[in-house]
Amino acid sequence: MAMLTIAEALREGIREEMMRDPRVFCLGEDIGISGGFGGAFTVTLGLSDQFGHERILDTPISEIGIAGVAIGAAMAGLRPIADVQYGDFLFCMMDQLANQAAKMTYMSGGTVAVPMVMRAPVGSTRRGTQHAQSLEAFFTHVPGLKIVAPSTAYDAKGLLKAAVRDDNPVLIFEHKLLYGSKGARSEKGALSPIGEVPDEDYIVPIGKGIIRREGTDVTIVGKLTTVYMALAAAEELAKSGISAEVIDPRTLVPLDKELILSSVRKTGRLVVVEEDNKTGGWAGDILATVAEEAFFYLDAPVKRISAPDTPPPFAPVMEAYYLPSAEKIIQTVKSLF
Amino acid sequence: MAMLTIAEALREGIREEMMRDPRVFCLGEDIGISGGFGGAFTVTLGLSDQFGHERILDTPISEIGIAGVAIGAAMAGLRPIADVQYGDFLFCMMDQLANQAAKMTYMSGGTVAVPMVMRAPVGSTRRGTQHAQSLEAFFTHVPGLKIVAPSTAYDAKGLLKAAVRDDNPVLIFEHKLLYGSKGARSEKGALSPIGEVPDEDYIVPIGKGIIRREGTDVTIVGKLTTVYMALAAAEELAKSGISAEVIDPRTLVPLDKELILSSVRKTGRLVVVEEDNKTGGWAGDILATVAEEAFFYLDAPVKRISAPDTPPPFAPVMEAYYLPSAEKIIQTVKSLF
Amino acid sequence: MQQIATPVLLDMYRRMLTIRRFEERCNTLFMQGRIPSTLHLYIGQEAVAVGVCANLRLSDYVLGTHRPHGHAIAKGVAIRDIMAELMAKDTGCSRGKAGSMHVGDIRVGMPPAIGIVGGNAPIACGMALAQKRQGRDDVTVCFFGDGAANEGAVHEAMNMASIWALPVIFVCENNLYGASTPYGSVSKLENVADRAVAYGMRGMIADGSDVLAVYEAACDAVSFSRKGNGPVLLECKTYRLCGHSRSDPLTYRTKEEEALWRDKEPIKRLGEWFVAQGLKTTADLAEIEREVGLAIDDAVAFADASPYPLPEDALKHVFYE
Amino acid sequence: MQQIATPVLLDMYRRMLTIRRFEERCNTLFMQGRIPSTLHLYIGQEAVAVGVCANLRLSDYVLGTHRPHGHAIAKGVAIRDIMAELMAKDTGCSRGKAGSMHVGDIRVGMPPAIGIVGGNAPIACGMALAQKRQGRDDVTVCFFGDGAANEGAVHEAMNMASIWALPVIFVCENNLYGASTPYGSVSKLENVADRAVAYGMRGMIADGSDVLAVYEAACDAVSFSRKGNGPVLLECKTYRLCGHSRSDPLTYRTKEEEALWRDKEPIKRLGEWFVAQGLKTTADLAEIEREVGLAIDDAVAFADASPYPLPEDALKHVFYE
Ligand SMILES: Cc1ncc(C[n+]2csc(CCOP(=O)(O)OP(=O)(O)O)c2C)c(N)n1
Ligand SMILES: Cc1ncc(C[n+]2csc(CCOP(=O)(O)OP(=O)(O)O)c2C)c(N)n1
Ligand SMILES: [Mg+2]
Ligand SMILES: [Mg+2]
Repeated sequence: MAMLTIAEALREGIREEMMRDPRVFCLGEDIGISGGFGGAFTVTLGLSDQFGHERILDTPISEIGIAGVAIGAAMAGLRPIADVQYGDFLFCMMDQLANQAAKMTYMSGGTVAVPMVMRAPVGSTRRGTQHAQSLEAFFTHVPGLKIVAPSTAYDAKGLLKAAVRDDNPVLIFEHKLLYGSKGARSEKGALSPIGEVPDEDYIVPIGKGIIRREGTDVTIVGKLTTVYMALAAAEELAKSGISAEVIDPRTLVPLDKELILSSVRKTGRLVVVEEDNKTGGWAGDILATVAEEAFFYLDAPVKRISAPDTPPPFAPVMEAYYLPSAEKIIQTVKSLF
Repeated sequence: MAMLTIAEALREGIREEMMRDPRVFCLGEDIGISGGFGGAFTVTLGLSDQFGHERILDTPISEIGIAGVAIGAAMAGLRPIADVQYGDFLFCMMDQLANQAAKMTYMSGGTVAVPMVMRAPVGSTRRGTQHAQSLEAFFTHVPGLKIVAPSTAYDAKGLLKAAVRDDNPVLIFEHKLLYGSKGARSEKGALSPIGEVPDEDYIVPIGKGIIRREGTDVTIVGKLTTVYMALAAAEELAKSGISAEVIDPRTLVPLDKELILSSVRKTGRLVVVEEDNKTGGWAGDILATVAEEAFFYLDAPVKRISAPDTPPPFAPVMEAYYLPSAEKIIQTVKSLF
Repeated sequence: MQQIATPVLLDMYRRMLTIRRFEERCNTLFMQGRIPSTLHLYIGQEAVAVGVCANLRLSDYVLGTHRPHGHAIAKGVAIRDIMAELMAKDTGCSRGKAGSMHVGDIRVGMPPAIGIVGGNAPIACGMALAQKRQGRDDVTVCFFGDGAANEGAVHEAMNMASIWALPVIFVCENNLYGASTPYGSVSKLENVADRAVAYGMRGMIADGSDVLAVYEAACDAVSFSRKGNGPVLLECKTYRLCGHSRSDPLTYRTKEEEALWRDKEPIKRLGEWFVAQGLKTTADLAEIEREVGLAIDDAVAFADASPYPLPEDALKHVFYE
Repeated sequence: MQQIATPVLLDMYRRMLTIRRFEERCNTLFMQGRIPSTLHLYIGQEAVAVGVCANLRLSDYVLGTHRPHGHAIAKGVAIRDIMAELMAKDTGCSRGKAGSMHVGDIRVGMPPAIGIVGGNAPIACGMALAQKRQGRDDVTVCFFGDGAANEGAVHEAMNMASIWALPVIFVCENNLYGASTPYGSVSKLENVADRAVAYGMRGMIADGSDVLAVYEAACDAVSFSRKGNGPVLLECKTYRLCGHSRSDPLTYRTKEEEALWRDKEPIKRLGEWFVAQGLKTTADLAEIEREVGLAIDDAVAFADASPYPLPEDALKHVFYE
């Protein structure tokens, strides 16, 4: 067992998969340059020393190209792990992901596999509108893509390895404040989800959520940073006699729906927390599913805590207003009793 | 009063706005070529004869460029109406729309306006995966964009005119089966929503929905083609003694939430119908809003009728399975009683 | 020209004719409502796909466009499977899931064609990268149109192919129009191939109405790329002797222009050359014509006899299993 | 060189120095935690923005990049407003909504800079189209980097500008790196300007460390475009004498390379030229230095004294009213 940050856990996951399978390679901007950053958040730092610049492939600033090369390489027998410096740039490659990667297997009548991974950092960290968005909802809405969002080092490594071994395109959404990147690349306001990661090979199966804290009175669903906010809120709520169950789906597509539904059937209340904009967000979709499928178990309205419908603001004072928090969760949960 | 198809109503709307305001112009692929198609669905047919090729501007096949030119022209004082041949190609210009157009006013602290219109045909019409998608949900999730989806000729013209006069980026989603395009460009399976359109100037205000049929037992919300399915279902349901209220929001952002909520407060039941994929779709978001804000009025689970989570299939037999229908609405509504 | 072996010449003739007759039949079936949706026919451009693909192996890849029947037939996708797909049958090459714009068969090196103009170019780079990494001396051919040349995706792809010396042959089928839009109105360059210099890439131009010229240029380009010298941009000047899609009235082109190109259309041209060279008689050609007709009858019969997919098959193949 | 009027020369010197000292101060404030987020500094490249913008009018437009402080100051955005924005104040040029990567002020012809690399190029075309349609003889300058040149957006934009003869000057600041990536590893062309031929566009190259050279090239390019001759691609060879962003250790470049460029850095160079030409004494230059320092003190004081936005101001300005 090693204690690793998420950035380190991802790096070890990539390293192990690359050692295990010669078809695996990485591509992206600034990921392997000698003396460079190892990607925007140090995940691939040092890997080009070990694997060389062919397998840690630095690309031009060409997002359409990066996605397309990953797709084509995957179709022809390699297993690419592509990287986009900020999730916001996924919009630049949206056609390749949504129209090509996601539909290739379908268009081929099931004969062509696209075993590629795309890693994308998300989350608001004082960089303003174009470097702060949460992109998950745009992609959970694209059939043919699998989507994971690890919130711990254990899950990050395990999901990454599962993603590399999956025969389908998998997007990994990583949160900038969770990397635990060190030194020059560390982020202000970052959480430090350093955690135990086994030395032996393991995967976290895609499609399996986890109960992070058991409870009986309300189900709180979070992802990435909001899992931690939910846990903090649950701790606080316990003091007021409210027992909150905290669920981290870990995989967004395919969703471990049963885990959420059975929790709500028990607690009768649901709050979903995310830092994305409210309208059309992922949280709303969970609300809808529960209101459709567990309606008669509900004792109170389902609730979402999301960012308001504005671009992510830059000024910290506005950003704090924009983002969810343990405080907001506590208030919302209390309003349900 | 003239009886017009939606394609004609849009064309008249564009014509009138261009006559009224010299800043208005159109751009897109194959929209104005002499002897050409007048856009993929004839909406701009003949307009270049009247306004010339500068104001009906044919572009290269460069979707990023089309969006960017519309944005820049709008910022500098023109009022562009841009056209994308199939909504599916919006993915190619997603960065320009989601990162630039939508955020420009915000990034400028409210000083820069982007009065542009982007028209996009959506809907599954036997063209398979890459020419059949419904893109609404991807854009309702982008703060800073206004989104309209007209289902009648009256609304099409009125919303288009309102969009042109709005100081913000407005996306108009038009359904291929609703255009009523004639001759060579007509669509198999098309509905014919020919309707009365006033000759005098009018607009349909952005943000105002409409009750297409009044009812007391269940609220059915649809958009574009599914409004017609909902009306057909309501007709049928009436025979079984179920009185359905059919709502057509017309504008998706900003949503006329109160219209839906007050209907559900009255009927106690909600069914939302769209032809987009279920997970992360627009329908789910309406369900969530109602389950959050009108929970105590609900007598039954809220329900959505959407396409399953697959790309749009080509074969008509699979496409029919994929799409919603009056039949599916009737079944779902009946299951709520 | 003489250095092209006679069987190769004959095969090219037969394939061009197969594409032509196949598509003529498609058009009829479409008019009869037996092919749903829309069709982008390749009539007039046959020499390009055929002349290029005659230089390819099974393990080479071809990326097609929204107008892919010719690419598919040239690369060896079975016409039965294509016809069944167009007729929305379960035996179609995409099992009825994708239709005309996405025909292909990965078993013969052609993945589903891409309907997003220019969207296939970056994918071609990825496939070529894999070929290179796997130590195969295979190549990937990416077909695209004069219109597609102005897509950002194509720019990014050409640059990547060039800096990494990928074995991609970008074959631009310059048929003078992107839908109704004349090439000259959307580019200031006389030749699309002139863009090659912007990537430090080799550019070539061939007469796309002359299958022998295409064959020779492609032979050169393919062997250049196969040897590890990097990508080539090969522009073929051609013309579509049919509408862009469905019932295009073609009122944006002049009859004179059409007549000009009809005169040099590739199939008749090669047939006449055969006769002139004494390689084949008109009777021989008529026999090929007959055989091709039979093959197409067979494809239609196969498609006709095939079952439709089940409605709920829509749910299958979203993910690879 | 002599034909550039002395006041223009002096103004360029003062502006370059303002950019330099402004950014040095930014760096300090960032280290002190008074500027949140990240910063992309322009140190070393001042001659480019200043030499180009000295040819512009208020009604011309400038589109900046993720590294926009220099573009903004050169185009005339008030340093008070920029500093207030960086310090996340309500008086900032974006009212604290956008930060360093998006500074601008539409009142002086610079909309918010675009943080998406290459994303500003198509927008520049749209602004230039409007200028042309409105019958103004104004131009739009689009700054972009050597790295951005490989974005699809830039390709589409250059082609459109060229076919429509739009008054856009695409100014490529080739500082040899895109973040840590050397230009030579992502392009096979020696010069980005060589891509101009791919669009039938005029291409030019200038020494980006020499503000007089930039000025002259830009003067030519701007008047060419102003006269309705269409776009120009002007590449300026330059170097960033600072990290890419935040605390970049710069371990991907050699000290020798840095020293080489430090030797020819534009501000000292112009200062020395002034003295050599007898236009200014070192005392004169020290006085300018002092004045610039005061202006920056004033900007910081202004920003410091300014209020933060209210938390709920986050909800404002999503739509234009
Ligand atoms: C990204 C994208 N934009 C637009 C279209 C619509 N479209 C289909 S074919 C076509 C014309 C393509 O022209 P060209 O590349 O020259 O190929 P050709 O049709 O002449 O074979 C257009 C605009 C599309 N399919 N994809
Ligand atoms: C579309 C996009 N991709 C990647 C980035 C991340 N990024 C920011 S600056 C930069 C390097 C840009 O290089 P260049 O264009 O040469 O400009 P320079 O930084 O050298 O001024 C990168 C990769 C981005 N902001 N936008
Ligand atoms: Mg063409
Ligand atoms: Mg650079």
